[in-house]
Amino acid sequence: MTWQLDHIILSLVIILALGAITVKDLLGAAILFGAYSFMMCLLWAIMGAVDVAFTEASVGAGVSTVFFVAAVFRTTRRTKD
Amino acid sequence: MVDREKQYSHQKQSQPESNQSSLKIPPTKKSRTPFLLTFFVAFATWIVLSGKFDLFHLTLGIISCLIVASFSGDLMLSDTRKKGLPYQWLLFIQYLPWLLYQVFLANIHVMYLVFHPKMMELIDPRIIRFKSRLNREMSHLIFANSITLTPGTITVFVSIYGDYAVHAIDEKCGQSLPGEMEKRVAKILGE
Amino acid sequence: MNIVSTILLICGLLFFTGGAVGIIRMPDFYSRLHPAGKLDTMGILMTMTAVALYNLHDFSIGTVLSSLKIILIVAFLFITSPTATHAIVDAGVRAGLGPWTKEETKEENDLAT
Amino acid sequence: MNDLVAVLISKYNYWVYIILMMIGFYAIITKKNLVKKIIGMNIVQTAIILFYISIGAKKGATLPIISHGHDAVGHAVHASDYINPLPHVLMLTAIVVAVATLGVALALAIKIYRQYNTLEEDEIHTRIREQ
Amino acid sequence: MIPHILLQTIVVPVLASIFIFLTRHRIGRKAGWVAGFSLLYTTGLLIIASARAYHGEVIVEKYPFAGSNITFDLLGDGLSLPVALIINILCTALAFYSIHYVEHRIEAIYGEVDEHTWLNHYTRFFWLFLGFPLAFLGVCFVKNLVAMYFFLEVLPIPLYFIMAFFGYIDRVRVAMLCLLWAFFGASCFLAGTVIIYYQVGNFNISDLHTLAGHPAAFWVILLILVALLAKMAVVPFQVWMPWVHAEHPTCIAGLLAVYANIAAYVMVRVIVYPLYEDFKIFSMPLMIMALITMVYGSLLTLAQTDVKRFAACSTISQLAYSLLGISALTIFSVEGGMFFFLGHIIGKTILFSTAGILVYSTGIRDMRQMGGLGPKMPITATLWIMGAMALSGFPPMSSFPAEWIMFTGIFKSGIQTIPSGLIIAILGAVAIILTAAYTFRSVKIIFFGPLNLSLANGEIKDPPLSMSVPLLLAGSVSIILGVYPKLVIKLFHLVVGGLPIP
Amino acid sequence: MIQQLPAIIVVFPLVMSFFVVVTGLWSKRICFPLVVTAISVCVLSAGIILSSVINQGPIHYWLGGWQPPWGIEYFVDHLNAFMLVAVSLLSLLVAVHSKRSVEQELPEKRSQFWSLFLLLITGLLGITITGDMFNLFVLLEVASLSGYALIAMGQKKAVFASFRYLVMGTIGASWYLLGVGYLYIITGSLNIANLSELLPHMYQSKTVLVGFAFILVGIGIKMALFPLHAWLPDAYTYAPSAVSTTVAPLMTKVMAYVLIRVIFSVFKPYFSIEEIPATTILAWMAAVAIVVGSIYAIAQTNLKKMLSYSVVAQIGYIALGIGLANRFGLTGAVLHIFNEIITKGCVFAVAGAVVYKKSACNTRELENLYRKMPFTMLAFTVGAFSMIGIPPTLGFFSKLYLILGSIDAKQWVFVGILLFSSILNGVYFFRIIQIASFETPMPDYSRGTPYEKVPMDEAPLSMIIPMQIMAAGILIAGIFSADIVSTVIQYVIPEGF
Amino acid sequence: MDTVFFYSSIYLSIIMAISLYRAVFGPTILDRLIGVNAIGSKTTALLVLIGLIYHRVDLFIDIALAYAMLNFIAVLAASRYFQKRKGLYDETPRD
Amino acid sequence: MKIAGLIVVLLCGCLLIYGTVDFPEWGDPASPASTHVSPYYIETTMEDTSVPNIVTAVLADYRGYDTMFETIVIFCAGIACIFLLRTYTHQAPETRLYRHIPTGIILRIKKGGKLPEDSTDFERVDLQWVPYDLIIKTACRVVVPFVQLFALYVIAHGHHSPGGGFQGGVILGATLILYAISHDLRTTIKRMSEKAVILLSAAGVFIYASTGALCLLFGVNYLDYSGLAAILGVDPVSARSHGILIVEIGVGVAVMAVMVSLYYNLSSVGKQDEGL
Repeated sequence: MTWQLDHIILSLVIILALGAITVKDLLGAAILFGAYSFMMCLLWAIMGAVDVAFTEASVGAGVSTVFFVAAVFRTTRRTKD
Repeated sequence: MVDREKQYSHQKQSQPESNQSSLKIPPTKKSRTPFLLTFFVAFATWIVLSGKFDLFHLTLGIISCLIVASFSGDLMLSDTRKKGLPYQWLLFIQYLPWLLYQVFLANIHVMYLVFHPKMMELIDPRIIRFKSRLNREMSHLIFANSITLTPGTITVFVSIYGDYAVHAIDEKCGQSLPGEMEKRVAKILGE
Repeated sequence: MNIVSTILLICGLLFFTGGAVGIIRMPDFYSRLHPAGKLDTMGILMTMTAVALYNLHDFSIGTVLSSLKIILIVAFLFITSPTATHAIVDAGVRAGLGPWTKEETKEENDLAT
Repeated sequence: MNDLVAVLISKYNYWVYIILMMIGFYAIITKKNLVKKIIGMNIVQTAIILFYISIGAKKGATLPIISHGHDAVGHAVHASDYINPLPHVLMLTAIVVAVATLGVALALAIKIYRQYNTLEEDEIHTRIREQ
Repeated sequence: MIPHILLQTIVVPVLASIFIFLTRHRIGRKAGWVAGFSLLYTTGLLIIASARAYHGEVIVEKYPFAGSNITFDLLGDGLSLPVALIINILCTALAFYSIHYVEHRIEAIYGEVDEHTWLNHYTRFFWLFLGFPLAFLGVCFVKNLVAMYFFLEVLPIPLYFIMAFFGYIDRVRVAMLCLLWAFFGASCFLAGTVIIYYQVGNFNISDLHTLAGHPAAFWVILLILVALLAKMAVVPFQVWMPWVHAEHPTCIAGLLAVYANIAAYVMVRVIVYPLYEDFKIFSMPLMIMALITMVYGSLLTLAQTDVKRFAACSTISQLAYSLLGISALTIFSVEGGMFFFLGHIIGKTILFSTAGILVYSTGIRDMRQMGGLGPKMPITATLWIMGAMALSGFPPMSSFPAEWIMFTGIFKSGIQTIPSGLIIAILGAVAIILTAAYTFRSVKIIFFGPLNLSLANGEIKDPPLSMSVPLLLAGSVSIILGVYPKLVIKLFHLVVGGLPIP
Repeated sequence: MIQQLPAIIVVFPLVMSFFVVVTGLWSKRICFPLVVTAISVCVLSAGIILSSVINQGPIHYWLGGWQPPWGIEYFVDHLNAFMLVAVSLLSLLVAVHSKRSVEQELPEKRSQFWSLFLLLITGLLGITITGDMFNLFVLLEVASLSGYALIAMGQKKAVFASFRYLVMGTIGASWYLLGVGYLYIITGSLNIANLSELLPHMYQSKTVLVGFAFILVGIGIKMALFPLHAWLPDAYTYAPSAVSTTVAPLMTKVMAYVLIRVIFSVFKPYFSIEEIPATTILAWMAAVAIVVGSIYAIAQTNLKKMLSYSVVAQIGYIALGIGLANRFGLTGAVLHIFNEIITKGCVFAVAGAVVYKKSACNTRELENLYRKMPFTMLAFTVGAFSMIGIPPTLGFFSKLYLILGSIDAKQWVFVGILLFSSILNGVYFFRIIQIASFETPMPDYSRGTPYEKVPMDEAPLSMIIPMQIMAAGILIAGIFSADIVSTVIQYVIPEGF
Repeated sequence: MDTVFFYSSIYLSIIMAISLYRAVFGPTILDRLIGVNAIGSKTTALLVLIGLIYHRVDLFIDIALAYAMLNFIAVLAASRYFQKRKGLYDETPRD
Repeated sequence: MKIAGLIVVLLCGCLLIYGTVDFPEWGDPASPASTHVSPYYIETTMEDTSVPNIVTAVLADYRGYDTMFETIVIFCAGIACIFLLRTYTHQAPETRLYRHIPTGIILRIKKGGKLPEDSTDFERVDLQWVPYDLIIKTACRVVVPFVQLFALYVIAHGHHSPGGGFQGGVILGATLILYAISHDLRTTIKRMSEKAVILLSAAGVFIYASTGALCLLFGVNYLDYSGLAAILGVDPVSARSHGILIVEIGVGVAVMAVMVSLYYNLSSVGKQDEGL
């Protein structure tokens, strides 16, 4: 029954993935990557993998974005592609 | 080699000459109250979270609450004065419906703006500055967050001395500040 | 009960819609924060209340506790959401983003004409 | 034609995982920026996770947490009622591995930036050659 | 009876080498004597073994090594023992000869050095030198192809180091060149070995005959022949030889001839003896190649003015005689080829070492600058003439009967395949004249005629006894064999005579 | 306790690695003894496991007491046990060898270094012993992650090299995981033994084919098979010498072991050989790897870089042996894995000693090394001989088997390539020996250049002894190679060969 | 009632797509941040709704709660970047 | 380069699509993955371990060994990050900023200058110091304890609801990161020192590994928690359940410590001085 929702989220995931790799700013890429993990988390939840969703929520939303931002903070935001 | 310079100019601007009371740092005293308070609040939260009342889980809960209380007991309630705590909570709960009402109003207003076809003409963003007489961290927090939640205003900057900069979406929204809300917040924390 | 929660839910969705449309339509960063910060919070409040109420339809300690947990989410969001909004605004100010005001556009229009 | 559409719809997850995989892989190959590469790497990893979770899906089944809990021990549990938990377990591990790799990769990126003052691969190459 | 007689001949040089290496700072100049006497001991052992073989005994010793497939069994029969004996005698002679020569070389290369370094260099020569008898005897005695491959691989290594440490100007590069050719040869040999293993099931040379008539035998022979021809510097593979011979120190020049020529022994042992039927196809091409090499080498030699290059190029032509003999594939020619190989290495050793003496005494290498040295250096002149005679097959040196027997065989086979075989035989015989020409031309240039003015200052005299005596003894061995060729021929006949070839 | 050894061999170094980190907070001096203890226990248990496997047949160990398809199984047969011994023994030697160089290169981070080192060893041992496809992936990541970190702490260029390694390695691991997923979706099992029972019914399936391909490519990246080797040379060259001594011999070789497992244990040989020409492709790729690796190695001026390219070439040998897919070829491959472990350990240890003394190992530092560091170079000479394949070193025998395998497969090109590459190996190893024996360009002393006396400047004893042991091991293993084949490797050959 | 929840969740996901516009195309990073923050809050609601669809809402509340908490951290971290590096488009040189 | 990359990627995609053709239907209950191994887990988890959350049971018990190494991977990343980035500088400190709290005046003390005495009037601030942000700081102070409690709840209730050691550990670590973001890194390090972080990460993994090793002592296989029944004083099934909890706690501690350590090092480039 949930496949429509599934498909919408999957499409959003693709958009976010493309956005994350094309955006010309590393901080933006990091933030979009965070959003990408939100979507992934939702996707797992929809597919019934609650534990995975939980992990993705805590990791993707919490620490990995922070790590990215910290790394970008300590390096540079500039990117050529 | 000591090179004195004042670095952050806006820091200097927002620094009032008159406010002498805050020049003294209150001495930190070791008190057991924050620990106990945190413990009980935490345990209440645990009960809500856990939903299991067998001995095993309750023991786990107590251990967890002890850990939290000992590790970060001084965080939540660092400047709590002993007197009248329950009363403050009561006042806070009293404050909530009013806040919710305000929030609701604010949202209706913003909704109106958002969906209005001529939105660009209706809105008139501006930054309002005013000074508040609150001087406790917690009350600043409550006040600032309430401002953010209520009609068309967002707290942009708060200094520890109570200078507020608020972004308002149109002229009307900013007029009521600090106004009633400040009074109510002050009342909660007994200022 | 179902009806109440359905209505609340629809209201919440309405607020969400407002927030989404708002961040698209608003002219600048600061004004975008108004719908994003407020309407979403309100939307969450509404939907969560709806869910909490719906959850109580077979009444037991377990469902009450889960409803309480849902309320806990709301309470939590009421602290964090404005703080996050404030943090973003603060970042904008420090990044040197000037707020959009009507005068600017007017001047631009004058210059254009 | 209908069959094709049916296949496209029913295996939508798999197609999406392939697309994600390709996106991530493309990022790794062509992007010059190291952080972009890391992001691509993570996208590949999540794509694989998506693939595994899709394996575990089971129509008409519920979450892999037995609902009656401690109270009903003799209660029969039917395998068809619950989603296959094994891929979830595997993917928990995979996510953790991804995070660990991310941490090390970012640490390396920072170290590279300290050394060459850039994150672009081609600039790093020229700086290495200059040394 | 002496136990493990063959193993001793291999192990004793190794032990001596290790002994010299370990005591290199104490033993000093005595290193050469240690090396020499250890080799003298093994020569004695080999003489005893040869005597036993002469009486028809076949000495077999079995030693386990690297599992059941690859053993370290040793075989002393009529073919291997005389070869080993002569090679060992030469090694012994050269060891004694080197005692003085190396001193001279070190001084020439490194100049004045302190005691410690000098000792290091001096002893290094000897402990590396002892690798040669080890490898040569190993090649001679082993019964197993892998072990043979091992010793063939070991051979270039001491050569490489000695050349790189004690050679002439371009030594390091040339040493590498030599090594690479050696590896190339060894690889081909290994390829052949592996095919043999694949077909036969083990590496024993004694089981090789099972391969006879098998189509794989062709490839085996081809691969091994390529390996051996590369070692022998037959025409398409001769590139390295003049270079190498020009650069290495003279004291191992004789061994270099052995190094190239031992391939003849391996050829007889591995190809001709077990696989003569399949070898027949190769007979004619090989003879032609040998002829070309002969002529080419001779002409090349005639053009040389450098003493050392002269010797080197002559080696190319001389090696081809053995090849011609073996590839003619009659009993006489094979035996004669092997015998010639022995005579040639003795002659070459004498000639080279004498060239070394000349360089040692006069300090020049160009023959044209010499001349009239005969009266000043009578012993040296004797030695040179002896070597020249040995090379060009004059009686009473051993080469004479060897060539005689060999050409008997070659003509025998030539008659069977008129006209091509006969033409080759005749041409081969004629080519001897070329040899005589270049050798005696050198005698004339160096020792007779007017004395070169730059050398007339009286300092030039015969070398010390330790250099000349070993060479004289080696020459006398050649003479003995020339007078009593039966000593060797009988031994060879014990093995080769069993072949069903004409 | 004996039957618990398969667990202990992995867990003991693991637990020790925690202790190393913790004790490192207070005293850095205790770390090293702890490491040596841990690995010694591994060596001991590996030895006992090997003897037990030889005497009593394969060991099955159920972790957590759960039966194989459901729980994780440790499965130890001859091949595993042999690899365990090789890996643990070499890591012990390397640990002793690296003590001083770690103190020199990373004085302040010793405890972390040793901890990561132990984790690396744990990962490698675990990969070797495990019988579960997914568990293998996790262990692979443990080994890889510690490897990335360790490599990055080398010279200046090491960080970027390590980053490239990380990216490539992660792709490799991901593809391996993907391949495992493809097998899982079609069989529902992750256990190697169970998979090999279930898979034959599905050999026609495209899913199995693609899964197989992805697993192969994933492992190929990790083991640096020719077109996928780009990460290897830089990473191994610029790594700290202690690390390159560990990683270069072990990492790629353990992955080669995994390749053998996948091709011959997870899939039945007839699938890999007949259903799809996987082994043929592998063999041709390997042949190219041998030639290209050797040629690149010739072009190098840095000893470690040369050795790294040599790793690429040698991996080609192993892959060729696997790709030949016959009795001799596989024997040669396994023997060559062992040879590579011990020989590469030896030569990289030499490079480590040189770096320890001279702080680099370019051509300039190698000059006159035979006089400066005779013992070190003795070990190098033996190692070089083994690489070239001069009997009686082990390298000769493994190559012999490989050539036999090529002949068996009627692949004359491979025979040619093997022999030709021997010459190439000879070229680059003897070039090093040449440089180390004589200075280049050689001064002509006779023209009055004063002879320069070179004093002996040998590496410390803790480095020499392991190197000598490895060198002796090369010779001893070579001489007893037939015993190794008859007691261990012949059981590895799958049926039908 | 399930249908209501289901369609509301689909509606919510479509709204998320709208917010996504800001996140992907937002002219400045801060606009992206707003977009992502908005997506975050909607995700929280969506998670609970999914829980209702599965009839196991108690399990999903935990996730939603964790989500609400951690989304906050991500936004704070990102905005913190601007508080320290005061440049929206280009960076100030590091000292 | 881009086109070559695209071609490689497309080839790879085609291969993947080719492999997908033979996949079982999505969500098919009769697919091999759903019928071969997993039914055993679903049907016997309650009898074997009395843990309703099958994922937790499989994670920590049936495939507990995987999970142990998963924790090791995290531990490894933490150590690797310290190893890579941590700089131990014993030299004189570089330029530092001190703020006189009562007046708000900031002193810049250059390299070699005399530092203020350890008085309560001065506080050290970051070089890129931002004025005291009251709201964020206070809000985080309020939030952190609750989040921590929630994290502990997640660890403790991994048996019954989604979550477990890893998720709880991450959230717990995130609270400290939150604290570091809202205040500054030094304050956090004062609360939780680097030594403590390393110690905890090692301790967490050690709890896991030693629980397994403890089982060895009772004569059962590694990680077979039923062997713990003797010391826990319960039946083997509950022993498994408790064993899972112990293990999860270990995972949580380790993950928390590693996350914090990663943040410390990444945000301060190993100086552990000034963070994000």
